[in-house]
Amino acid sequence: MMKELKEKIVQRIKANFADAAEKNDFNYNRLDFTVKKETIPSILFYLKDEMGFIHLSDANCVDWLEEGELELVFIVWSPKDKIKIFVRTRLDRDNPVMDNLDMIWPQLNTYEREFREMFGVQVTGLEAPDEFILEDWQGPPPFRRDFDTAAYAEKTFWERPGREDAQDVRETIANRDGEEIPDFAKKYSR
Amino acid sequence: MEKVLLDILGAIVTFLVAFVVGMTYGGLNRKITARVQNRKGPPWYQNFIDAYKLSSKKSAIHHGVMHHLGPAFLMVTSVMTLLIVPVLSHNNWFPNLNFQGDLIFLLYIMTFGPLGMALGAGQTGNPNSAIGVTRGLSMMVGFEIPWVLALVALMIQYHTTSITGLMAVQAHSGTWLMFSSPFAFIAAVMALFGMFRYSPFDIVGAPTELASGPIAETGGKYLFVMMSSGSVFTFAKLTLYVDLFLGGADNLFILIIKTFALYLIPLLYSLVSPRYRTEQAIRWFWGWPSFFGLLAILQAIIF
Amino acid sequence: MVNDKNSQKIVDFIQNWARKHSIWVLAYGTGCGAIEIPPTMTSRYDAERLGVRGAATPRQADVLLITGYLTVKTLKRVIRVYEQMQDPKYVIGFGSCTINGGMYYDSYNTIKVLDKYLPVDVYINGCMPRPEAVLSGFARLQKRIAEGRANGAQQYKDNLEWYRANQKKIIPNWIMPEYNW
Amino acid sequence: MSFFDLNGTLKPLTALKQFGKKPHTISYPKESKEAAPRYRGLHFNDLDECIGCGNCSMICQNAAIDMIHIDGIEGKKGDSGLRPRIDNGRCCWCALCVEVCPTGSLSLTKDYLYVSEDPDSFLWTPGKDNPNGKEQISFFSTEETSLNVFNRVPMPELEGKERVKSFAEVVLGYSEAEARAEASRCISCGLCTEVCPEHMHIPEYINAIATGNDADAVRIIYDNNPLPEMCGKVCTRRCEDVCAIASRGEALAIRWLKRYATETAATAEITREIVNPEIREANGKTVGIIGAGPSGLTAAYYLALRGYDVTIYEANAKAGGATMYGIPKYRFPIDSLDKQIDYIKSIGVKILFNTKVGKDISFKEIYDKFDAVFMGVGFPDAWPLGVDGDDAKGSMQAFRFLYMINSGEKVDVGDKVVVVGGGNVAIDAARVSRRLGADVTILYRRRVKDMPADWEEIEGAEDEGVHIVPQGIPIKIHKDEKGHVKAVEYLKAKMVPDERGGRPKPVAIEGSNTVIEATSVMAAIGQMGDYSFLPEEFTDKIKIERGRFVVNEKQQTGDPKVFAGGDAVNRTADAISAIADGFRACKAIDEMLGKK
Amino acid sequence: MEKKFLILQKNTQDKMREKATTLYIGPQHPGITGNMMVKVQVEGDTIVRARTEVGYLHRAFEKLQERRNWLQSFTLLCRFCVPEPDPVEESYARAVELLEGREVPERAKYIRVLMLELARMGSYMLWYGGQSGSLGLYTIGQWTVGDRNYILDLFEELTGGRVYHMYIWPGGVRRDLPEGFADKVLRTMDYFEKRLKDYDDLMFENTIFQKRTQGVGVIPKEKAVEWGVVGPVLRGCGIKSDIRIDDPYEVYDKLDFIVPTHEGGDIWSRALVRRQEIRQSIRIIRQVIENMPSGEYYNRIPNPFKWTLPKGDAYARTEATRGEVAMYIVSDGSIHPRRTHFRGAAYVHGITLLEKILIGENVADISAIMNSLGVCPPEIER
Repeated sequence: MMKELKEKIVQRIKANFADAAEKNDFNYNRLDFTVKKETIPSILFYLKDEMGFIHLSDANCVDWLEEGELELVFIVWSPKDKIKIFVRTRLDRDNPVMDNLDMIWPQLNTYEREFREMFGVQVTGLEAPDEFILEDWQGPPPFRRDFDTAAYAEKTFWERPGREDAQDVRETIANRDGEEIPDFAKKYSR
Repeated sequence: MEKVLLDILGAIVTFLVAFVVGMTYGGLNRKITARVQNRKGPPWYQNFIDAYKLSSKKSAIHHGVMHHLGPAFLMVTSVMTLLIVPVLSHNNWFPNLNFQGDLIFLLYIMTFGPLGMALGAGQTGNPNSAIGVTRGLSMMVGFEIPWVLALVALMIQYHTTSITGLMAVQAHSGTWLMFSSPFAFIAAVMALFGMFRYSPFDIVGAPTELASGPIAETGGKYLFVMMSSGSVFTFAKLTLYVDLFLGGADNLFILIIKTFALYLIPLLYSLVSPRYRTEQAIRWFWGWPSFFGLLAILQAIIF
Repeated sequence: MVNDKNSQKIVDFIQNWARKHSIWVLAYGTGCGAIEIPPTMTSRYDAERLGVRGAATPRQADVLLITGYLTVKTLKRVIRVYEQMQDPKYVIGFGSCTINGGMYYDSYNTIKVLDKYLPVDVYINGCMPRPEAVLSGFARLQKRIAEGRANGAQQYKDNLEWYRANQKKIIPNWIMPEYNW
Repeated sequence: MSFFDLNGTLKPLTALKQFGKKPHTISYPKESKEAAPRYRGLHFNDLDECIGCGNCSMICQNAAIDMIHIDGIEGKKGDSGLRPRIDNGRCCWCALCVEVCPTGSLSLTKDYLYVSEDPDSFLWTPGKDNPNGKEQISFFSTEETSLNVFNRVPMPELEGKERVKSFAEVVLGYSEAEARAEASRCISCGLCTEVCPEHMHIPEYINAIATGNDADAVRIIYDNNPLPEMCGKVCTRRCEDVCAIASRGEALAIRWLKRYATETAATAEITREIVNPEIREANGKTVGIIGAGPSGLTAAYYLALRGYDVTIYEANAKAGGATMYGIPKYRFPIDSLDKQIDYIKSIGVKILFNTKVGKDISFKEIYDKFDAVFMGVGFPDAWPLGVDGDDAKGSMQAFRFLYMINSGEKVDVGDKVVVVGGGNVAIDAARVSRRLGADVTILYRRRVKDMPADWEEIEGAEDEGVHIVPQGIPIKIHKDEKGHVKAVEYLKAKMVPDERGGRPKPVAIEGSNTVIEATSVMAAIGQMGDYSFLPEEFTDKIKIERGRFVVNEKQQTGDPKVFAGGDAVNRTADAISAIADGFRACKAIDEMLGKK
Repeated sequence: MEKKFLILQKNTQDKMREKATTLYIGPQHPGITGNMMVKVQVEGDTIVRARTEVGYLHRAFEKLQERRNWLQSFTLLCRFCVPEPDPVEESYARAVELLEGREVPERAKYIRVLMLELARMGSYMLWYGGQSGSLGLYTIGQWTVGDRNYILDLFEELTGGRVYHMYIWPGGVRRDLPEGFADKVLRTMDYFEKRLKDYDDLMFENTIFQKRTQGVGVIPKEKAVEWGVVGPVLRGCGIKSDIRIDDPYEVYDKLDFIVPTHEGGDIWSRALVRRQEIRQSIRIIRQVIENMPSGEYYNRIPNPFKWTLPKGDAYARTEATRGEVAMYIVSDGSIHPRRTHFRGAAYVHGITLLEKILIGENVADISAIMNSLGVCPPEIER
């Protein structure tokens, strides 16, 4: 039942959007489509207006630092079919630009503000105040993988002194018995 | 000369009694509220501690002369009201400055305080205060109507404009006005809700809406003055009602019983009521209370 | 009345006693700790027994409860609020994160050490501190007030420059009125 | 909304009836409700039970736990001597530290009040700051709830009946999935490295296995052990005794994991490829090594890596020493040893076989030829039983027996074998005899639990049908008319507690004489050295005491040029200690010669 | 920076209408439902423009989780939304289980439902306080928030914490039910059934309460889903939507309960829906206690230090009192999450929806509307 429904959805999407690559091997009510960035508005419009996926459950961004890409994931839900569809696309990490989509779902406005602030995604046509969550933030977009929050926190804020006498267990033992841990092994130390 | 001195001394005593009783009522209010809310609540003297603490705040900033004077206005109003209202009948210790027509004067003086307060609050620049003041004035427009109607009814019915006159009527006839002019009493009690600004008519200082409204920028000594003037005013108002409708009181004990009984009405109702919006409140006052006020006038004219 | 030392002592004693039994807490839930404030204030634990009650605005409040972590954005408001409060004023650090960052020790957006920015009177440990802990925090503050040691406002005034430097270090856009009372 | 809603005005007034009810307020601090039996309050740590593994500080996602030194707590084997200290300004009382504590010493208490004016006072050393916390413990972890995985992945083995049929390797080794699962039990505390004589980098290589980097694991293992496959099969693994997990569960199978890692490198060439050791340029210095046992091979391998020209003189036809000749092949197959010897040879170590020093070449010659000499001569001889009738035919030393079997000689043991002793050699001899088809009885002076042999070995022996007679002291070997062993007579013993606190002593019970029939008797009560190769001119410098060379901490004998290691030096007399000796000697030699 | 700020200020000033007064509700304001701000422009008492400002509680959980391993990040979860942390834990646990394919024992599922429904009740008790407090009826708040302690006591008994339970974790639940716990739950339910009558008399029967809530903060039914309205708020618009039914998890499909809806879309209907849901929760809890199977309560995870999840992503949704909350996790096969994302109902309700429906309302109702939407700022900013 569910399987047929999913198959039908896949076919319909494939017929309308040639570049949609599906992933349909979930054993629960989920479908994935990966599309080009340009297709995002039209596929979301289509899903919402034509196929009954009227509820935008979530939208978020994943930083794939190693691959130089940002992935946008939109999760839509159809109250009728009881299926959630993940629509994914990838943006160039160095120049992430996406179109404003808040005419599809007004709440996307908020998500886009967060993308802009936290991931540095530029949203063309977004009308919203510049700042969303952060205030007077001067660093890089903080949710990007290359932003090291611990280092930033250490640099910016004080830490209460008094804990300097902490010792590392492994080191203590190694010092006591004269073990020399080679450098290449150290990455496996805890 | 001695009489004047005695009067001044008596006035001070009156003030002190009013302060203590008003504060205690506040404390009892908190205690009763607590019990209805299933909790133990603060001790009955908690309000005194609060007041003393406020008065001993080391700093109290103000936003200008009017803001500085606002509490003083209130205090003056309270004291004046108190002095006009006869506290006990036939007692030298509690003199009153009543005169023919004091009832009408009272109507004016009672609005004087809030106006001064309004000027002060306006100077703070806090929009919450400004809105609170607007609301307070609007609501005054609301509850003044039944209140005035009730008083006018009494004046028409008993052909006197002085409080002592009305007290004399009661003493003479032996019935309290609340029985002889019930509609006026009902209208006046309903107006009392508005005067006390307890829920559902706490729209002026509504914390969840206006962050305590006009007094938002007031702290320390200013708040102390306002708090004590409020207590004094409470006492004065209640005594006025007792004088007008409950036949006055011969001694303090009876006065306290009567005033407290009266005080319980808005207090208990406040515990079970959410707050009205401003326009709803005004509509409420212009509804049933004014209707009863009109009835009272009708009664006064017919009888 | 002669304003000698002894009478001053008595006055202080009475004033401190009053201050101790009338603690108005500013209703500002700066962090997740705000969730244990309602139970503390309501019928089951009823902090009003001890004279602790809420105050709607900083002008009327005696105690600023820092209920947990402070983000930089909130810190700015908290400083403003603190400065609006009237002397004597007290600060209670509520929860672990006010002491040394708590579980947000590596977050880029929360401060770790509260007493660098505001003078703190009492710390309550816990995450969350239970209402009992909150009440004993108030009890400790009362003790401190009674002993006349709760003079954070004076401390703040005396070391204003130091506090300001710390505050300005993490708040880049500093637009605040001068603190002069 | 009606014109006047009477119900809506009056109904709420019923709330006023609450006025008469008793408030449910808890008048804290006058009265207080006790925290729940599971409340997560302040920490408590049983300082005696804690082994300072630091697992709590690792799981703490708030970085709230420091491991610190506390006065009065000294580190010892299996205990780092550090104890956790909680920064209560960080803690969020999630109690994950409790869930991962392997000993269960850390727990949370019902006590939660901690109010202070001093922000610096929130460092909390559980156990020290609340010595009475034990009574208040509320949130603790049991074996059931703990997040440590206490159950070892079982090692696949041959069936007991199957085993006795041949000398095939009993232990089959972990599959990849099993190894990953077993390795991922490790909490990486490193307590084990201290008791390992060689201080292998155990947490590191286990972690490498757990994360799927077998090659890295092999490289880490070869960092200080050139015979890891041997260790992976027959090591006495003292590391597993102190394993933190073992305090409440089964110790990590460190030995098996090492075995797994080294077996991923199937041949010497692949090993060479994976380890890819850095071999320094030849420095022209030479080192001579006597004995190709574990210590000698270790010294040779690491010296060769450091650019020395190393030659080993081995009396036997094969390298490996006691591991070759003393350990039965069902435990340590010969291929496996050959692979490692090949690898060591591939580094450039020269081994001269069948060259017995003192016979084929004199010690003096070696001494003069090389810049330094290392002696890893081991204990080639065994102690005889030393009871009446010891000279009977069929009475032999277990060690000799194993030597003969391992050299491929046929030994006739008859059908009833009695092995005297409780060490690994005794068990080995017993199990080998089983494979030769004999009924085997092990006679041991103390109780089974006192046996120095590995419990796995004892269990394996029992599985194979070896009969163990504990608390039996042999007093006589009966001979038949041909002078062959007929029976063994022994006395039963009772255990008498030692007054000085040592382990209980067996004391023979007079008149409890028992006789068991036997066709062979094997004594496995210890080995001894043979130092006849040393000419007299050296013996005054190279001192021998109690049958062992006297060396300093650098394995150096009285003669600065001569180093020694292995069974002939250390008392533990196991392979890993020998390897450790060899490694230490290598470093000392390098240091000595490098200076010149 | 200074300049930037001035320009910003000027721009906003330009946009302001001349007659309008700007009111800042929050962040320090007794009427706000947490640490956030609503900037409203009012003409008289009517709101003409509303802007929310959030970020006062941003702790960057999602960033912090990337630095913690899969188990460690679990402890952060309950701080996402403090009044009702369990649905967040549930979402995370289920997302991890979905990604890993880990089975959960039946008993654990029942215990989870028990937990979630208790949490729902606790959260509604707090909501009672907030909703009535925002309208000036403090007595209800004192009752319900005080009574909520009885639920918190149950939590304390079961999990060891009053507010932060950290109880539902991947693989099941952390501890089994303590002895006699079921009886205690049932007794508490009896107590609440009795008390609900009191609450009704004081709150729902109250004319003034009805006057204050009916027709206020209306969400148009036809727009509701599109605007991202979820949970009781959506049901208050007359649309039957509940993840417990639509996308059932744990054992909700085996339980008998009703999803109450109410036409109207105003504060009143939302309040009624919530009120009815408390009854349903009590019903569910009774069923759960009755049907709870015995057996395992936890499918043990491997050593947390070396616990990796397969590559991929998972998304698990849970019905909380505020509506749909969900956790999206991405794994790159390491011991740390690649990214986690928490979807809170307030993220939509508290920003776009609030800004929309506040327009045309009275300033006096801001607090009541926010409470009725279940705006929970920590959930927005995370």
